[in-house]
Amino acid sequence: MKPRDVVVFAVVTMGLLLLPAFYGRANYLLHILVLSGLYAIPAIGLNLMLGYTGLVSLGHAALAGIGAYAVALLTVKAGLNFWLALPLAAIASAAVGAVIGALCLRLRSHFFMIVTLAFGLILHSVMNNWDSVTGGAAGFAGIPRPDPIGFAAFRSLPEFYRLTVVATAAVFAVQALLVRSQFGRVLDAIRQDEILTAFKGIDTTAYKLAAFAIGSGIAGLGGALEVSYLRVAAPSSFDMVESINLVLIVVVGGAGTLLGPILGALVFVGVPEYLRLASEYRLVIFGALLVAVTLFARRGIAGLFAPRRAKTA
Amino acid sequence: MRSFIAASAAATVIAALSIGGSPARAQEHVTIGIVSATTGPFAAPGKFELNGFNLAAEEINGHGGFEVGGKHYLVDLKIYDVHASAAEGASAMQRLTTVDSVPVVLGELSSAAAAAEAPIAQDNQVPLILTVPTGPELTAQKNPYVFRVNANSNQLAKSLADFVGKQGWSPLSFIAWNNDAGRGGVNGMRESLPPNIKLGYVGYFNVGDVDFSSHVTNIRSSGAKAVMLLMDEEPGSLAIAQLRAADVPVQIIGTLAMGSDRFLKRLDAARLAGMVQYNAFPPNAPLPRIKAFSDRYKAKFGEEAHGFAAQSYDGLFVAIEAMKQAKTVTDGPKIRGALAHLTYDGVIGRIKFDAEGQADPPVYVTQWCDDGRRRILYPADMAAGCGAG
Amino acid sequence: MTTLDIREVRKSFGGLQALAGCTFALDRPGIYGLIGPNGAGKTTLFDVITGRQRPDHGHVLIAGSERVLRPHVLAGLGMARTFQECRVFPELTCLENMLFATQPKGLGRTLGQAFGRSAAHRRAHEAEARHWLQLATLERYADEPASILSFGQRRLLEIAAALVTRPRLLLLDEPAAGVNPALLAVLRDVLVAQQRAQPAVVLIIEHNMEFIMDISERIIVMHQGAVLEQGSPAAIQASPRVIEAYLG
Amino acid sequence: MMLALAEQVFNGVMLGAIYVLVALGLMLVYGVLRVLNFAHGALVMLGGYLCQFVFSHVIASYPLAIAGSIVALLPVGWVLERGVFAPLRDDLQNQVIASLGLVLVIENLVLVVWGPAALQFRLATTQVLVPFGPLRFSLQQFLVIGAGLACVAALFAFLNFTKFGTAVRATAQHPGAALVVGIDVGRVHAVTFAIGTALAAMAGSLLGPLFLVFPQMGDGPLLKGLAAIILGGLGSVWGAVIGGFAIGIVEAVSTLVIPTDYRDAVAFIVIAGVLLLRPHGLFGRTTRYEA
Repeated sequence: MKPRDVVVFAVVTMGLLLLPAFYGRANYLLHILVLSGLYAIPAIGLNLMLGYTGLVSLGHAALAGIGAYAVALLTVKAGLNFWLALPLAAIASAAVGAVIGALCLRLRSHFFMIVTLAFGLILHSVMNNWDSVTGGAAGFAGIPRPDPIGFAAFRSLPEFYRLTVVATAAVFAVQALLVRSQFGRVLDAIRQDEILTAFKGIDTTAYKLAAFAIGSGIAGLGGALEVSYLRVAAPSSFDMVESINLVLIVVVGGAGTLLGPILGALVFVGVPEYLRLASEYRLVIFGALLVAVTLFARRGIAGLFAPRRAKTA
Repeated sequence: MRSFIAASAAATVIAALSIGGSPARAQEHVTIGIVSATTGPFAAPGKFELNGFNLAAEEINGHGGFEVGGKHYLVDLKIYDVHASAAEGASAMQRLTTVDSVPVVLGELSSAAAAAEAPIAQDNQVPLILTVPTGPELTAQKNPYVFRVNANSNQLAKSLADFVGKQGWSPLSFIAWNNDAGRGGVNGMRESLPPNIKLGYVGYFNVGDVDFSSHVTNIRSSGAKAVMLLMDEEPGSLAIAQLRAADVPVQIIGTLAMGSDRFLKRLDAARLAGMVQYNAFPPNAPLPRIKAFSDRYKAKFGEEAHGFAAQSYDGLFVAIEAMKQAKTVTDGPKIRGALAHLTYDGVIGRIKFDAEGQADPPVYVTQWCDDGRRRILYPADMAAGCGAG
Repeated sequence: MTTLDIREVRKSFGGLQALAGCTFALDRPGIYGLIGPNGAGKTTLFDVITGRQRPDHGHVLIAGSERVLRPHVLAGLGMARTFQECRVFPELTCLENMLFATQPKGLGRTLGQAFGRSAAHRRAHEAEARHWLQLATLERYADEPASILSFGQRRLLEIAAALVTRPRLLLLDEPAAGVNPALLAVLRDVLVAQQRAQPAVVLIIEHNMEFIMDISERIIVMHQGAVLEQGSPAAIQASPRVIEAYLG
Repeated sequence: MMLALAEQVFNGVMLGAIYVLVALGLMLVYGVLRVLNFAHGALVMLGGYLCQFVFSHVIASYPLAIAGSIVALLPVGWVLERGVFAPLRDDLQNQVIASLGLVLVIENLVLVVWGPAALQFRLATTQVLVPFGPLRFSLQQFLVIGAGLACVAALFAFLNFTKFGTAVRATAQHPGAALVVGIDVGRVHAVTFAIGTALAAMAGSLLGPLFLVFPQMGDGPLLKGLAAIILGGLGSVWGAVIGGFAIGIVEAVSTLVIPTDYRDAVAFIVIAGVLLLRPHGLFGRTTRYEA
């Protein structure tokens, strides 16, 4: 980790934390930033899998959903403190992710994609159909904002905004540490040539499983924070469309780059806002934009700034 | 496919409105927030909801707006598309209550989205008046800023179960959307069915599914006496067509989306004959308030009035009434206070919110006659012959 | 403990018998050439040794160990290999390619390091890696991504990267294929230097007779799924059975 | 019970025929271009709208309407391949993203042009009922099956007995080699994609009258079509056919024993199960080390 990067990271984080002070009551801006953060966190988890290990999962949102419903049940039904429920939620997602990963990892490319999609669909069905536990399709309402810690409260929008900034920054830091370590280099090697990596003496299955579990755990964290922010857990927030959205966020932002997921999330939340007045043409424009990114910015938005080494062979 | 985040302003609609009926003399404007769907799978029901709001706004402005504290105000609608998504609902609500700083927000179609909007309404002290979503939980959150004009699925179920019980249609089977409306309906009925009615086969399908053959087969072999279709107009027309084609001898029970002339156009009198459906308001009922509304609606949109439109139409008038009584077009808490106590006679009936903000409008049951007209069967005191439904 | 011990290995696909009781053992370090006409079973044998195929019958022992071996375990036993299609990490620099296998491999270890101070393995092996790159005439590409190399250069990089791990057993699958004469000479020097620096059992499948005869000290000829002849290049070239096998 | 089972199997076959129809185009495009085209469902939908438009505004002849819809979509397919998928060759991730972007563009353009309300498409063939034991199916449903099988046969004949078809198969098996023997791979890809689009138009034109024409009409069939070709092992015509029918039958029969709100889950549990046992689908070949 270059010291310069660390300084930039710290400055940006501080700046974002101070934002509410400058913007008196621009609540809406804060809300948009919170949503971006809440999409960026699971996207970072997916980036570890998709961007660095080459595992394109189409069921990632469902794993965020595990964390979301875990925190909902633990806080509302079991009356647990949010800060106890949060890690448990992340662990639950990681565990489910590990199980699904163990089942899927022997599959390649499109087969892997469709089976992750299948598991996502199955998990979503459970969230939507198990009325007595999940509240069913109408959603699990009445989820509280995080409990205060000492003087720090998280109920109001500016307060939750600060929490989101810290959480996103923390997850981003974890990503950076993982990616720039030997662990990350191995994942990257697996993406480039799994067989060669294996003959270099690396248990690729174990590494892919670890990537899947960590990515899922991070997703669960994001899902838990999201429902605590929205104060309702709705199955539709964790369905196939949302899983696909996460893939779009990562790839548009720049798969396999540290900043990709965050840039992608900002674009995803921001651009539709900006296009608001284009009314029904909004989604047409957005779709065209996606196609344009794939054609003219193969490595995503982040790739425009820091192009990775030529990809051939 | 549903979109990603945030909601889209239907600029066109707003434009249409401001042209609407704004008289020459300069006047104050008050902007009312609307959350609905103009794209995605919920765009179709969303259109009816918006028709209701637009018609109401046009009439109010046509009469020179409404008066509060000696000032005349014209109504502008700020309409955001939330595609029945919780996150997008939150975004729209957040924007309406801060950037657009509207005094009150109306509408919504999805219970999940509404559940995400409700807490923001409370945070920013802006009343949220729901006009379509039926999830009972929404008005059970002890949230003083949430009101619902339409009957929730439990209220609908109570009246309907009462009716079905009187008819003795047992066993009663279902084909229902696997979403909040469909599941809520089935669960509501399950709880309120009288002992003489047994629950039969329950077939769920996803929004967008069009093939009901396996449900139809199972309903026939289960020997169901009646089947309740908890879905919207479009899948409804398919389900009925497939039930009739398979010649399954069951009594069909539909939703308010299936008691209209436009639904008749989708099928035909022969296949609809005998079918019953609940309705928020029967467009041809021999009541002046209903007649008047139905005529105005037909005049503007060239088709028979829709229940969602009626509920939303009343919703906007309720909001205006509350502002008048609160003597403010800005102070959320005051308007909220007025809403809690007001009584308003709308086209769907008397609207008075209980302690939880839930109104209790009458629920009608109408039936298709052989000639493609409808009659009112329930409530008994409203019963009227063919052509009245 | 014998480095590579192949006993009575049989393998057939459907009706066709690819290996019909193949037996030989390699213990003394040195360069061994594995030749034979097409369909002799060379590639199947390679697949069996590298764990891609399971033998129907017989035993393959690597460093005395016989289990259904997964690639990373084989590597752990001191086996390194190259691929017919030539595999290097295209997005890593040549130096990174060289150093990759020298880095810690255990999941627990690397994960732990991610959040602790990462130890300086790199420098430990960098000198040696650069030495091999120089022999392979690739030193000026040390910090260039492997994807820019020509096929022949990539082949050299692949072999050099395999050598850095100081394998006991090195399997080369047609190393000379598609490599121009100049680079072929370099390849030869690299292998010879390797034998001097860190003697190991090197088994080479090759069709380029000139190259294989020149570099190998011992040749194993396969025919119809079994070993037909073993011996010095001279002896093999003189053997009538071998000549007949190739002509027939 | 036996009777109910038999009935559900028939329902499943009818349902499966629809999936097969959608799967064929997907399979062809995947088999040759190695592209999983998520926009195929949107093209099916567009085909349905175009057919309905021609039928109700241009000429009230169903066959001509289908032809019209196909002719209208062929160039669309060509343009999409040349403009979007050709530049993205061998870039799995970006191909998927691009096709998802196209879904947004197409579905929302249709929404703008035709509005959200579902269109009805009344045909004599949908009114005529054919009794089938206790079941009755509309003529249209048999038309779907017939057309599906016809497409399979046509595709099979095209691939095996025409010069261009040979080129297509060669390209599918080994693009490099195809290039060497002088096949214009680019052209083969464009034509193949156009044919795939034509199949989508065909599917939409047949499904529209059977049910309704609406913006999301392609989403469900796309998902099941994808599942079908994956289940069938990707890139084999028969795999797609059997995969499609298998999914349809599983879905229908499952309603006898499993709560119907888990219907989709059931279909996908089966797919997941099959792939976990046979990682390359029912008819895909298995090798251990390909990346």
